[in-house]
Amino acid sequence: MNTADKTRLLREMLFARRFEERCYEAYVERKIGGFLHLYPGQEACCHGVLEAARPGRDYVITGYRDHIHAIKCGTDPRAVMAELFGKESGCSRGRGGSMHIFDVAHRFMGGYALVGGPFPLAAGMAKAIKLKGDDDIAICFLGDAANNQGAFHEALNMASLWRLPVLYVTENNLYGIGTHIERSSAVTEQYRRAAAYAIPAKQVDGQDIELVYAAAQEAVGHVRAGKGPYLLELMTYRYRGHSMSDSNAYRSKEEEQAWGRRDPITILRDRLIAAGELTAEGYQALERAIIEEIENEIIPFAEEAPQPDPVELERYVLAENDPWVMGGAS
Amino acid sequence: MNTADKTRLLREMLFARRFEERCYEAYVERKIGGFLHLYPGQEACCHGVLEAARPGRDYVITGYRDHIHAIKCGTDPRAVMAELFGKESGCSRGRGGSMHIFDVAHRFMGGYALVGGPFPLAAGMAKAIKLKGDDDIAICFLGDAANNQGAFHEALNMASLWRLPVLYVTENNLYGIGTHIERSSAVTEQYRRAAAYAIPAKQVDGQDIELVYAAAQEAVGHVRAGKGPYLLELMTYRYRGHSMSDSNAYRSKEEEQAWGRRDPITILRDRLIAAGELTAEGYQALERAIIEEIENEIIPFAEEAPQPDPVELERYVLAENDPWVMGGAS
Amino acid sequence: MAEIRYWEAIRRAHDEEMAHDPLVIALGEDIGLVGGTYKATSGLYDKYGPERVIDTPIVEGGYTGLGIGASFLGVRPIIELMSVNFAWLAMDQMFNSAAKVRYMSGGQLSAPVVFRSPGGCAHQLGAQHSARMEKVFMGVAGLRVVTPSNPRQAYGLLKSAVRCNDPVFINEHELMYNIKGEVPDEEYFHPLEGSEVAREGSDVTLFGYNISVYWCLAAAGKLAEQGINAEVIDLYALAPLDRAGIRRSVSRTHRAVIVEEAEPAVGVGAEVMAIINEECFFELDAPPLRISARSVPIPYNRALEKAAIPNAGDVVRAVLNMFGK
Amino acid sequence: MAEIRYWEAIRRAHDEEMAHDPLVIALGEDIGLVGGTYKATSGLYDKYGPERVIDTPIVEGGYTGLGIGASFLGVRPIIELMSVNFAWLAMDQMFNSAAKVRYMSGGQLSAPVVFRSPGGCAHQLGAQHSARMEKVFMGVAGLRVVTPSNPRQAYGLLKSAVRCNDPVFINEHELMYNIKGEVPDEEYFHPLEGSEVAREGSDVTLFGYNISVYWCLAAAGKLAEQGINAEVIDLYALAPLDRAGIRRSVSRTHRAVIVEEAEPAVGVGAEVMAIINEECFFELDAPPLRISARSVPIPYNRALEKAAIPNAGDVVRAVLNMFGK
Ligand SMILES: Cc1ncc(C[n+]2csc(CCOP(=O)(O)OP(=O)(O)O)c2C)c(N)n1
Ligand SMILES: Cc1ncc(C[n+]2csc(CCOP(=O)(O)OP(=O)(O)O)c2C)c(N)n1
Ligand SMILES: [Mg+2]
Ligand SMILES: [Mg+2]
Repeated sequence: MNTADKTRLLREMLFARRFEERCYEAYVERKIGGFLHLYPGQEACCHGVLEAARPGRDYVITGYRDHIHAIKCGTDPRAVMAELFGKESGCSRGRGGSMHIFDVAHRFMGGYALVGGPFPLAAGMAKAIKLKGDDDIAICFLGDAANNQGAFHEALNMASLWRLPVLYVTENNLYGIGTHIERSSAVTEQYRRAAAYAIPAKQVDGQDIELVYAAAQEAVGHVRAGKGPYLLELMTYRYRGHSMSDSNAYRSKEEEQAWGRRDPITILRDRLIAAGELTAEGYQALERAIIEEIENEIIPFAEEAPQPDPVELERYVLAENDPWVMGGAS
Repeated sequence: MNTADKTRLLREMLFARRFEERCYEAYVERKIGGFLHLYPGQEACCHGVLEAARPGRDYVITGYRDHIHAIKCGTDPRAVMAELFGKESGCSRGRGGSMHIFDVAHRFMGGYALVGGPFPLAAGMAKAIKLKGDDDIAICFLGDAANNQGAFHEALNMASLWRLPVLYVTENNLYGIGTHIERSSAVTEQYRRAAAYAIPAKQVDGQDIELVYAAAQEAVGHVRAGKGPYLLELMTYRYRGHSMSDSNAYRSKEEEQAWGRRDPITILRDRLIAAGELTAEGYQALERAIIEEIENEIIPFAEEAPQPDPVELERYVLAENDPWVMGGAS
Repeated sequence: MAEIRYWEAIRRAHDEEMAHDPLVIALGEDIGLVGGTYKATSGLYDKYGPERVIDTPIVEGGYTGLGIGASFLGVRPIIELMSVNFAWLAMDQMFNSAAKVRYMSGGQLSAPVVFRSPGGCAHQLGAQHSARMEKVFMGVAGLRVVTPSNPRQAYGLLKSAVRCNDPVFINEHELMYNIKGEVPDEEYFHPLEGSEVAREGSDVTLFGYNISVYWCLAAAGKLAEQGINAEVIDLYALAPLDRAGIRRSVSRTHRAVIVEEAEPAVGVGAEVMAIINEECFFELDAPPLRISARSVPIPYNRALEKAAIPNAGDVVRAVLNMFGK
Repeated sequence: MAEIRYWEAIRRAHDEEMAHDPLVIALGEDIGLVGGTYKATSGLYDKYGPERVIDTPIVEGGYTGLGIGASFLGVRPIIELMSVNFAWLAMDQMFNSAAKVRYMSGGQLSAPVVFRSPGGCAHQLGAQHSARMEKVFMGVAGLRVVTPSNPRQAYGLLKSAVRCNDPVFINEHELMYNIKGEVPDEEYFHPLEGSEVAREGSDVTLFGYNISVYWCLAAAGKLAEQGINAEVIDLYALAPLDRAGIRRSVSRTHRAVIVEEAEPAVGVGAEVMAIINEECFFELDAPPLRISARSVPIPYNRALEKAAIPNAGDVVRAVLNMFGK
């Protein structure tokens, strides 16, 4: 990774942070409804992994904490915000909401709300890639607690058995809502579970994007080379509650502070400053530019975007004008 | 295990073999209907494990291949045969059939037809034992292919997390119907999967009842001592098809013959004869007595037992005269 | 008689039943240490300890099966599914194990387990968090299904469900946990079968259950202004449905409208219509109607979401139309 | 026009579609090397290889999800669930992923996947292997449900289902794979919507689907002897149901009986009765009836099992009774 890449990644992560914080505000202002799961603290996971892949070309799928993954794949942040505002210009036409960001043009194959659901879907995407003979890969980002679902076991076994080109990334932020991993998983180090499927795996510090990137390069390389799946466990932390209604009462202040000191953005920023590749002023300017973009372009776009037409309530339930419904064109 | 025990176990296994072969005939004669899964070849698994436990007192649960497990727990073989004949005197009153043998008095908690279903049920029975403070254990026998189900993963994780007194026994006969384990499981040695849940595990030759017994003693001891679950993998083979409609076309003659030479009954018999603890004539007499018991007592009992009364078709759907349905006795 | 909230009523029932029988346990995701998403188990972890108030991993099939297995030995688990949408993952165990075990064991074994879970369409939770699944639970023999519309029912139904020897599914609603209502101060067990007359009337029967009872009551108020005296029947028991109660009311009013939050296909509305056809067809002065949701996955957008779900206005319009007004 | 068996018809459809499009694949338990429990995929493993005819581990949730994920990229998987009883384990993926993805992605993504599975009560398979689950699949928006009653439909419906861009559930029957019937020699695509008149008549409409079509036809034969001319409608499309076809027939015959192999609660019978009430209530000369299974888990004992499931005699008796005979 050269300096330009690092600076760009710092900008992307900072953008992600500000974007999510702005979502928080918009939720409080009741511009956003439903469940809202934010990403602050985990930015190095998404950005480090996808930097090592081909965002926009490799297929990415994840859970409900999905805004940033979509944006990193290339989705216009305005379309994400418009989606959160429930607008027709939203990337899922206002039908999906925060938990269901989709952007198939950028091969962001969606956020799914049921914990564990994407495990087999990702294996299936990998199966399709293999059938088509492409050199793309499928990447599935999910949380630590999701790994307890039977779907994990079933999907990883099939992925290994059939050598499917899929990278599973566990963003281990230590909690599933309010339940600490030690209270839900008999083996807390998730990467150890991969041995049950003969899948190579590694645990990495998820707060240091350079470490994430290096590990992801190896993992992506393995998968793209046709050697089958890989499991990457990234140790991370979410700075906010699980979703908007969560007070984090189950976490100690000490724990939060310790992880606060390991902020992925601060780590990269300080490293760049220490290396003389960035100045404090440069960083502030970066932040200002981001805030301006959000306030002047993204929020107004989402605000002004049209509502879906109620007449279209029943559109998209089934295919439109599919000739095979009536037995073919004939 | 002393000589008397070994001789008794030989008798039990031989009884199991003859009982199952007689079921086969009865099925051909159309006395038995539905799906029928037989146990020949695997006798040392059930008998070796339960010999190390307290059959009739420890809780046992299994899949559809369940006749012999029930009998070893103490169920009257006549009641099992009557069940297969669909009779009211059957252990499940003719409602269950081959896949659903139940005998709660002997703590045989049932055969279940959905592959994997008993994994969490067994953990739950263990949870109940723990709550009650008893020193019983729960034992769950299932096949190798069942271990791919998500239920395996979910149940073993909870059992380990909560240190539940449950012994999981994988009867690894290498096949799930016609699919060889190498085509369905990325890691064929099933005991290796237990590490993903920090559960101790061992793989043992399932054709040698003395080895099974020794391993089971250790496993049962571990579980009964309150140290949590254990996974025992027994390498075995079924001599018949998966169920009655199966031609075994997917298995090679060589493979079948090799395993035929490792017949658990022959192994124990020859060992007893070699040690001078049994004669060939003694063995033949044993076999004759068993056949006589089956023909003179078990089959006639099942034949003559009454059919369920059609008037009772809707009995047992819900509890009878449960006062709480109407809000209490009051 | 104190006024308490729906969630408090459920909490009270848990608490009393756990105090009454040491084999009553509660399990589910985040129900212990943090007290449950809707507070229905708050405080119980401290009171009864982690062996009886159990935070489970996120494995709906697994812990449902575990609870059922425990119930085989006489434990009485109250299993919370955080949202009914996740119940698809647990249905194999709910139906194939809990609902069938009594029958297939010839009456030897039973699964006295309670499943409780909020269904319904809340606020913009989207397609995967807005299922209304009562109809799925009603279709399988061996499982009782109830759905409380107020704190008194929520309290009394859970109490009876815990004691009853059958598995019981209690269908709650995400939007109803904060509803207030009177609950008897003394211990109270609500019948698991039957129905309640929520409002007496003579001109038309509005059948509701759970949240739609409120839509029916609101509609009845409006209709009264137009001179139509509607009866509202609260079908708090969905399986078995109260055939006698349905017949009794329709035989008096001669008109029936069933109001359901779910899509129409093979739902409660269809079943009640079928029962009316079977029980009192010749009493009808007009075709029975059902008012249902639109047949769409629930959209996130608030206006679309609202348009997908029926409301009191829809009921009023349908009844006026039925009376040619 | 050759007479072939139901399973052969399904096999032929697989074969033709796999030959036509390299992205059509088949997956399920034991469908490859051993050719499928009911031979519906026999020979295809050798012909198309293990990458396209895939023997899966016994993980219904997993391989269903995998097939759906593959379909997101344009692959067209035909997923066999060995028995519909196992579908409970796959429903989260079938409903939450396949049926909803088009809607919640605002039309961007779809899941052109086919699920096929035998349901029904066969011979003494017991409580956990005798489910009739069509009603469960019919209740969720976004999924099409069809149920072939003969080889022609089995062939043509699978062909259309593979090509259609919606997820389709094909409900087969364990007892019907050996039924013989004519199938066009040339390629044929059966509509996924609509219904068929299996027998014309004027006095009463008998609605059947899948196996119950045969009970209706047998009953119609007996009724003809008694001077009652019954029409039999084959509701091969269960979701969406053919409202127009139902209305058309009942408006001519003025009487309706729905015959279903499943328990009555929230089932096809209820839904068709509701549709009749909605579409042509005033055309009715008698209350519509449903003939359903008894509400029990299916018992193993042969006599009890038979008593639990309706038959042609039940239909005849009900119709005679309807005509006061
Ligand atoms: C099947 C299912 N069960 C439960 C939930 C409720 N739920 C939503 S997120 C969550 C915690 C998931 O934790 P983890 O997988 O670690 O991801 P994180 O939220 O920490 O990113 C739970 C229990 C759900 N959405 N789906
Ligand atoms: C959930 C489920 N899926 C599929 C089946 C069909 N089926 C019955 S037995 C079996 C094979 C199981 O193999 P294994 O677990 O190894 O046990 P074995 O029969 O070898 O004893 C299958 C696929 C089933 N009964 N339940
Ligand atoms: Mg987490
Ligand atoms: Mg096996």
